[in-house]
Amino acid sequence: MMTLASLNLWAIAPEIAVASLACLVLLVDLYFRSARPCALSYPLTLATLISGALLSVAGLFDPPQLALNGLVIRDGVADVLKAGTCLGTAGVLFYARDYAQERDLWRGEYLVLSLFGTVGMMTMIGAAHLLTLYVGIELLALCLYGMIAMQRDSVRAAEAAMKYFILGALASGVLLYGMSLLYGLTGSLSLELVSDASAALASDSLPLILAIVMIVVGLLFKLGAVPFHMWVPDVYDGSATSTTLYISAVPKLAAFAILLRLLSSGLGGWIEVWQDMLAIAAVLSIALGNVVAIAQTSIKRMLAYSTIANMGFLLLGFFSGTAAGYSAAMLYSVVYMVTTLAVFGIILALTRSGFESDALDDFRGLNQRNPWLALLMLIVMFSLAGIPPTAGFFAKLLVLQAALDAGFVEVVVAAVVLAVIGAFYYLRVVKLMYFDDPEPGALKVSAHGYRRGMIWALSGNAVLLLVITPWIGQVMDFVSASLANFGAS
Amino acid sequence: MIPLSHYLIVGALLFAVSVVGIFLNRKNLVIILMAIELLLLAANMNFVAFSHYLQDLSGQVFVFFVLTVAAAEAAIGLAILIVLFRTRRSINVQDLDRLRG
Amino acid sequence: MTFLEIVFYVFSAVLIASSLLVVTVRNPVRAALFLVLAFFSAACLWLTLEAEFLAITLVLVYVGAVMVLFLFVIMMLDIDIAQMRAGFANYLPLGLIVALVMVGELTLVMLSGEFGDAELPRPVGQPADYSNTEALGRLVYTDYVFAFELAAVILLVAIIAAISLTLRRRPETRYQAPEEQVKVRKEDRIRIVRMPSRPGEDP
Amino acid sequence: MSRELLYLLIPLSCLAAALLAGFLGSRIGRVNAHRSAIGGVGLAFILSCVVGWDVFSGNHFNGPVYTWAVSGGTHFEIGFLIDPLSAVMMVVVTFVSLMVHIYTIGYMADDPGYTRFFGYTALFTFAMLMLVMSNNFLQLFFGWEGVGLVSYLLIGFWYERESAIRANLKAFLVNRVGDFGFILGIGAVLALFGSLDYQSVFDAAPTLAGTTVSGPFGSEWHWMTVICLLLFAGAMGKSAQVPLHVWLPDSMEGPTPISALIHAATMVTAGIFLVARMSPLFSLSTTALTVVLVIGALTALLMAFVALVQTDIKRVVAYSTLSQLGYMTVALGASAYSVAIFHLATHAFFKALLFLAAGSVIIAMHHEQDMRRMGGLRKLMPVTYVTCVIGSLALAGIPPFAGFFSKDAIIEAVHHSSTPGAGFAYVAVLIGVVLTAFYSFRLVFMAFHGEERMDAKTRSHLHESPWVVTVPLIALALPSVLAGLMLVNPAMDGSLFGNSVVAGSKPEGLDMTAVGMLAHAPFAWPFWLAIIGIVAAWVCYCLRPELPVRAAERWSGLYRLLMRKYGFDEFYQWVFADGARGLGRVLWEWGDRRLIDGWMVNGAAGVVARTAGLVRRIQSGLVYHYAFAMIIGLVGLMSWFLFR
Amino acid sequence: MTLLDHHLLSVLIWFPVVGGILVLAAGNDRRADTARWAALGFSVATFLLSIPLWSRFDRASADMQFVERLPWIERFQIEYSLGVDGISVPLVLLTTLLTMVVVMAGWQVIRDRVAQYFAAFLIMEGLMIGVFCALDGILFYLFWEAMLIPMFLIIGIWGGPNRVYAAIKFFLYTLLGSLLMLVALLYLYRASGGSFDLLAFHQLPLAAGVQTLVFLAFFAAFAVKIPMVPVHTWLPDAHVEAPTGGSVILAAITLKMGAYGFLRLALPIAPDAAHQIAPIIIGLSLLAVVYIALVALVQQDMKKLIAYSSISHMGFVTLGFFVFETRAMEGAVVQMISHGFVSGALFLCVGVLYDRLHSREIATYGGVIKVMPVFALFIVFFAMANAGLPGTSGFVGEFLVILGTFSVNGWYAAIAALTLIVGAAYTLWMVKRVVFGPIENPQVAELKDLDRREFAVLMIVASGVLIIGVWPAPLLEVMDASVDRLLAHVAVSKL
Repeated sequence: MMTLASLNLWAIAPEIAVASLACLVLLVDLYFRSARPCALSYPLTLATLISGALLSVAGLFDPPQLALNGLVIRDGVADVLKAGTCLGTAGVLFYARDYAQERDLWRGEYLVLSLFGTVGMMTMIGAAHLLTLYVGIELLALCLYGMIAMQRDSVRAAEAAMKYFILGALASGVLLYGMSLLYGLTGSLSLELVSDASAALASDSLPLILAIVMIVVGLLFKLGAVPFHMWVPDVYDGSATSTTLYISAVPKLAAFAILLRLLSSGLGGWIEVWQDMLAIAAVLSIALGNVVAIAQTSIKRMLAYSTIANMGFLLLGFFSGTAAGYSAAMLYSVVYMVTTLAVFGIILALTRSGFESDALDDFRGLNQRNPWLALLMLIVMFSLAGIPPTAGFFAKLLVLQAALDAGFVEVVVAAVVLAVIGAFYYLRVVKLMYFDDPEPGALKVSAHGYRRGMIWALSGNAVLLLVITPWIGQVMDFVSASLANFGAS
Repeated sequence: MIPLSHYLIVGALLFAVSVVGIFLNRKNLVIILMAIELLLLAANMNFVAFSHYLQDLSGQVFVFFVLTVAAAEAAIGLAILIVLFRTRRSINVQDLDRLRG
Repeated sequence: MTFLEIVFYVFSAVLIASSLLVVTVRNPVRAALFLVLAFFSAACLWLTLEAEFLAITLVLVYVGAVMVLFLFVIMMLDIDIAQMRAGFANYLPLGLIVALVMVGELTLVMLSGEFGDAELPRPVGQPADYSNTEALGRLVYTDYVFAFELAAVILLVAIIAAISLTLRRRPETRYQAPEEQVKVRKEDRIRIVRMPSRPGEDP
Repeated sequence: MSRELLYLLIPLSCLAAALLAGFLGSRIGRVNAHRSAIGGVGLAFILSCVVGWDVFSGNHFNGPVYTWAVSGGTHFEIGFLIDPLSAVMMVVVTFVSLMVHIYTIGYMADDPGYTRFFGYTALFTFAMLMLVMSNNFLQLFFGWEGVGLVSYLLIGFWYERESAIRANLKAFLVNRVGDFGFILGIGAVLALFGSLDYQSVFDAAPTLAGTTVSGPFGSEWHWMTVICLLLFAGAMGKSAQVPLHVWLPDSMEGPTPISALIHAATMVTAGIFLVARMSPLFSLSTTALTVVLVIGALTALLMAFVALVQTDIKRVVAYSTLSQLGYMTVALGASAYSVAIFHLATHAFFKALLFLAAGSVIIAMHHEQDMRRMGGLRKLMPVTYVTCVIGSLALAGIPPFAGFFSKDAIIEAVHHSSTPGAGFAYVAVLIGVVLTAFYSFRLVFMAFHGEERMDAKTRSHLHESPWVVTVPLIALALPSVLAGLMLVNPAMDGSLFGNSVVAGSKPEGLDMTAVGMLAHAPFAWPFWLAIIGIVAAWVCYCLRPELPVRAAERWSGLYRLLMRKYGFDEFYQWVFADGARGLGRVLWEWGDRRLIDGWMVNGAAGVVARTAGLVRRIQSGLVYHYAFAMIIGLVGLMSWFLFR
Repeated sequence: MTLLDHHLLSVLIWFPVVGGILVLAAGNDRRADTARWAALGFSVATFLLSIPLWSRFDRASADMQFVERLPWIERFQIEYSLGVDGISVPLVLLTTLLTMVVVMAGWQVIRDRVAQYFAAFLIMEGLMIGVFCALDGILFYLFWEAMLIPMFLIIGIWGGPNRVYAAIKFFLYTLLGSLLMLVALLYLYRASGGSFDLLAFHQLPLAAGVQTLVFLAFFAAFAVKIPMVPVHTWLPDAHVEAPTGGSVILAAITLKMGAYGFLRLALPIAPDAAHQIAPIIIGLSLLAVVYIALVALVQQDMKKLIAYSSISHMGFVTLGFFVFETRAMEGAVVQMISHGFVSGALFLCVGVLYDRLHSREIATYGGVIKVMPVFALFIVFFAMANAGLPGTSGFVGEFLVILGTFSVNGWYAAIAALTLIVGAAYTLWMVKRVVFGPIENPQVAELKDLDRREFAVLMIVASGVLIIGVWPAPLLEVMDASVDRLLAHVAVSKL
């Protein structure tokens, strides 16, 4: 008999909080209008996200528990990633405010969609059931489509939204088809049961292999891994920078989570099959991302390709299928999110109203215009390139370590060589900022009146990547601890 | 009697047709949106078939939700289509090429 | 061949054919109508699988709502069909090969022996008092209540997004604002200005 | 005063003088600079005499000063070996150096680099003393390179002259070729003996004499031969033996005192000293001795011929130096080490004398060095003339001048030598005697006799040089006359050098005395050959001045060959200098720039960039392309994993 | 002071880094003088702090000294562990000394973004010291790579016209090599059962094939850094384009990191592979000595010439390592130190000229001695040191390497000794064309001789060159025990 207690609602307290407060934001925004847009709903949104984060970590390191009739699981990794998602979204909105205001994007719907997107991500993170997983994915995707297209007078945004929509729907269709096969083979939608049932299948079960292929394709699309990456550059490029920030930074955590849930919890017994697929995708992603990024002139596009390459590295950690590999990939996704927040935050800070700072050339001579921002960007770029002593290095280190432990020496060597190619375009940004002189007409950036808090936040964000180094061991411990016995109830 | 595999083959054909519709179509975005509906239908077909043969209703529940999602998706897709048409005055797939490289 | 089989094969053929037509016809209105046909056939197929509720839902939701929406948009956008005469992509052969490979592989997998009658025989029908709708309802409101709530959220999101994307206040069009008109007070309309009665005298 | 301190003081006084004059020269002024330099070198000379006297009283010394380094168990030390050989060298070096210092006051009086010059010369004396006083190979090499450095600096003393700085570079590099062998020789010594100390090496040499090493093509080499040949390569460089002689004539670009000091009397004889010092090793290798002998003979003969046609007064002396160095080398090859050192000592005196005399003429002529513009200087510069004749007589080997004894001893030694190749060497040195006499007196006759060929302006200023110039001339003329007489007996009976040189197979018939040699002279070939040479010179340059011109026309091919010095310079320039640069250019252009940078580095970068541009085109912006890519990916994965 | 007693190495690493950050905080060029003095203060203080390292070092012991161990990333047994032996001590001192010199050398020359310039050098100093002290694989790698960042900026910001190409080439070249090293380190971590302790790696038994792969990975990193033929082409570009200070540090210390890596990592970890591959490396070293010397001969740019000369000299270092002979190896280490002084000094000399005429072309000059006699004295002295003249530090290393090599193989020694000729040829030919000869360029006639700052800078370096040349015993004494132990370790097969 189902009771409210047996639903174990506390496990989804963050989702409940964010979703219900999102509705509140919607109402507040509708009925309390003021001179400044979102004067009330913006703080409320931040409060929502922070409360979501706090609720997520409230029961941190409690034993894992299934909730809501097995649709949802609450474990360490879910707590940490949900908190990260909430905080990441909060960071995105914090950085995005001025930019979005100047572009008439700063509307209640935008905030509400980002909040519901967060709910979608949290659902993905906590999914213990194919249905929750699917619904979460779709919730996030629909919010993102809406957010991108919300810049209604932009041709590029509309195009980006349409492309994302078509390809996203295709990918989720493939994923769904794969799920249907999985359901047919195992007779269950619960990941736990799927795991048990699939392990019992013959090792040459063609339908299962087909299901795995389709599921992996769907997941790789969400990650933006080659060859399912085509949406990434166009969507990054076409969206308003604030939306790009949201798309590029936060969903990576959820993407990691669904990888973990589906492949590790659900199909852990079939690692031999998906391991190779992920390895191929990893190498291809690193190669294509790093190579094509070189040819870009827009920093957003360049970062899009950089994302593709970085997701390749994330997969590199993941496909080893070991606890160390998962924690490496998780650390990678967290570090990547923090780094991306910083880099897009800087781009947003540099953007003046009516003027997009998305061409690489806009960074020319930044060191002379604003040395502090240039230094922050420098740290971030070297972190992305994985040069010590930044956090990006340690993330890459663990990932390579995991892949090496899994015996993929050739893959690691290839990744390393390609990383050198990749370093080139990060260096090019540094080169533009430090070695080139600013264009004669370029303003001193400090003249642009962005908020003081923005600079502080950006500084903290970027410098964190550097000063975390002595404590990086504790961060790793924390990540691994959160991953301990994930999925087990 | 009809074996399960026949239903599945129907689903597979539907899947293939819709996929082909997405990538071979270079005319109309609306038709691509329709192809997406067919794609979801293909998956639903599988779910319903499995649900029946396994005598397990959860497959049907899944389809129920997929239908919901598909409806929502269609709504948003068409909204985007309208936005696109307003800015571009065209829903020709080939015109959708400002972002590239 | 039993009645069920006839139904199955006929509607399968209709389904595949109409779906093929959906993606091949030039006129989007016709495509939409073929889509309706496809959904209808699918609903019939689902009836053979004893999924009555879903079959009805499919017809109601898709044929009744989604397709109407599609048609509405197609009509509203007033697309010049003549302009859309360009044919398929010039990599059609390659595309077809890929498609055929895919179809072949999928069929092969489906026939690979795990979904045959021997492995998964067709179950006998449900008793007459069995209500598919009720059974589904029980599940949806109990086991799947969380998903149900999320589906609600998804629909909300769709509403918000669709409205905020398509609803436009054109600055050039003038609207009446009745609520403002009703709320108007004399202070808003009349300003009483004190004027000196004679030049030089303070008001 | 303890002996060690005394020994230490000798080089250090020179070093101190060098630092004082060199670094502080501009502060303390010209006079103080030369005073300090002369004071330092003079002190060194006096102390050297004291040491020499002490040594000949039987007090030898061999001990370290400090440990330079310890590596791999090998102790590298700086130390002194004071024995008759080094004592003789010290006295000769410091004496000639002192004379040159004094002479310089006059010679360089007007030069802006006056103090610098004294710094250099004093530094040179220091380095040369370190070289001769060394008790180990390391310090020997130190001194060896030190004198090379100063030589480099002094040849290029007039740094604005292109020819001077070209010459000094050439000198350094050619010397480096020798050093190449030398340092490998040291390496070989260390490899074989495990020590660089003379004493331990010499002690161990006889027992290790039979050790062999395999060379290329399966040949077997005696270690001793390898070591000796490598060391001799160093000696060839420094002592300008064919084919490494090319730097010495060019080094005449340096100021004349330097030519006297470094390129005649002391530094160039370092090679001779080296071989003599290494006599315990050389005596164990007949092959090495043969090489030494033949090289020496070739040098003596070939360079004497070249001297015949030179018109630059200094170059004549320079080629004569080369020829005489050949003589000394021949003596070494004949195992007559003490004779070689004997000739080294006498040659130091009279060759320094000749150079300084030539320098005196050059000052008087206002830096005109071409003998064809001289003549008749006899009356105008009597002191210079007389000393020059003395020097020439000594050089030609006319009894009883110093050169006679030493050279005759060499000829006798070769005559009696059993070293293979001695026959050839004997003929060579005999021919050399004629040539030596001829060219030395050709110089005398052309410069001092005959008509005055200089222009009127120069003529009007011609006068004898000041005392600071003539005094050293006289001071050097004395030993040029007497040194032979005084030293021949101890040199011949072995008492001079005692056991500091080892004559492995001492030629017979060398038990000569001064009186015996003088008595024997009129009945021997060399004496008459020398007379023939002098007479011929007189005929050609006083009696019938047109004869040489006619001869040159008659044998124009030979004449051109000699004028070109056999083409060594051109050959080296073409093969080594141009060849190395050409090779370098090719390697740089093709190796570094095109192959590595162009193809590999930038090529790889270019490939990446082109790939990027290409792959970028796949991102066509068309959504159905994107979808197609995804489907290709899907079908690809399906096909692979379903059927693998 | 307990901080200095027990954490001397940490102080040496972090003091300049913190100093650099503080200097950076001096901000814009209005406060340039503050930045200059602060930088000088920090660099001198670091140098003074490094002196106890020399004086308190126990020369009899081959063990790591001044050891510090702190847990860092406990999960992976990555430790913050530092220590020095006789090989690293001289290198640390060289670093502190030359950073001081470089700070002085950049005093007036750098007018643009002064604080950033000095900060970069100070930070780099700390990182370089870190490389020489790190005993943990990851820590080593961290310092190794982090050092690239300031160097990249130094070349790129204050460099010559082609600086961007040079900086990026430098960065990518080295990055490629060092990432392969990282893979090797990760492999060793696994092989050692979960530790990054370098000293533990030394004891690790490895199979022959594994050793070869590990060695090659290390080789990729170190050969690029040293650099060895044929991966040397970044160096001439980087040197030519870098500002004087950058060239000095690059030549004097950065290159040594590669050589140091061989001693600390490649040789002891994979001794059998080292022996096996030694002939190839010796071949490359000899190729460097001869080939590069010939290439140097035809350079028209002074800095390029010195850069090539550096490669050639570093060939001696690798030669000395891979003949596995005590004298040769000690000679090679001395050569490292000496080359630090000599090439640094030569770059400083070129910098002196460049500051005046803004040309590095040899053809621009000629007859400099006439107007700059003191400078000429210095440059001739350093040129002689570069040519390996006895009495200068340049001789000691070459001499010991040749001697040591000869006892192993005479032919190797013979080819190596060719440097006596070619090395002298390119160095002196440059001197001839720059320093001597008539003044043909009227601008040269206007040149001013060294000022007191430049004199002091060159004097410090010259003293170093001379002291090591005349009395290298103390230097050799410091490293003797460590080199002996290393060779003994390498001699024992791990198979």
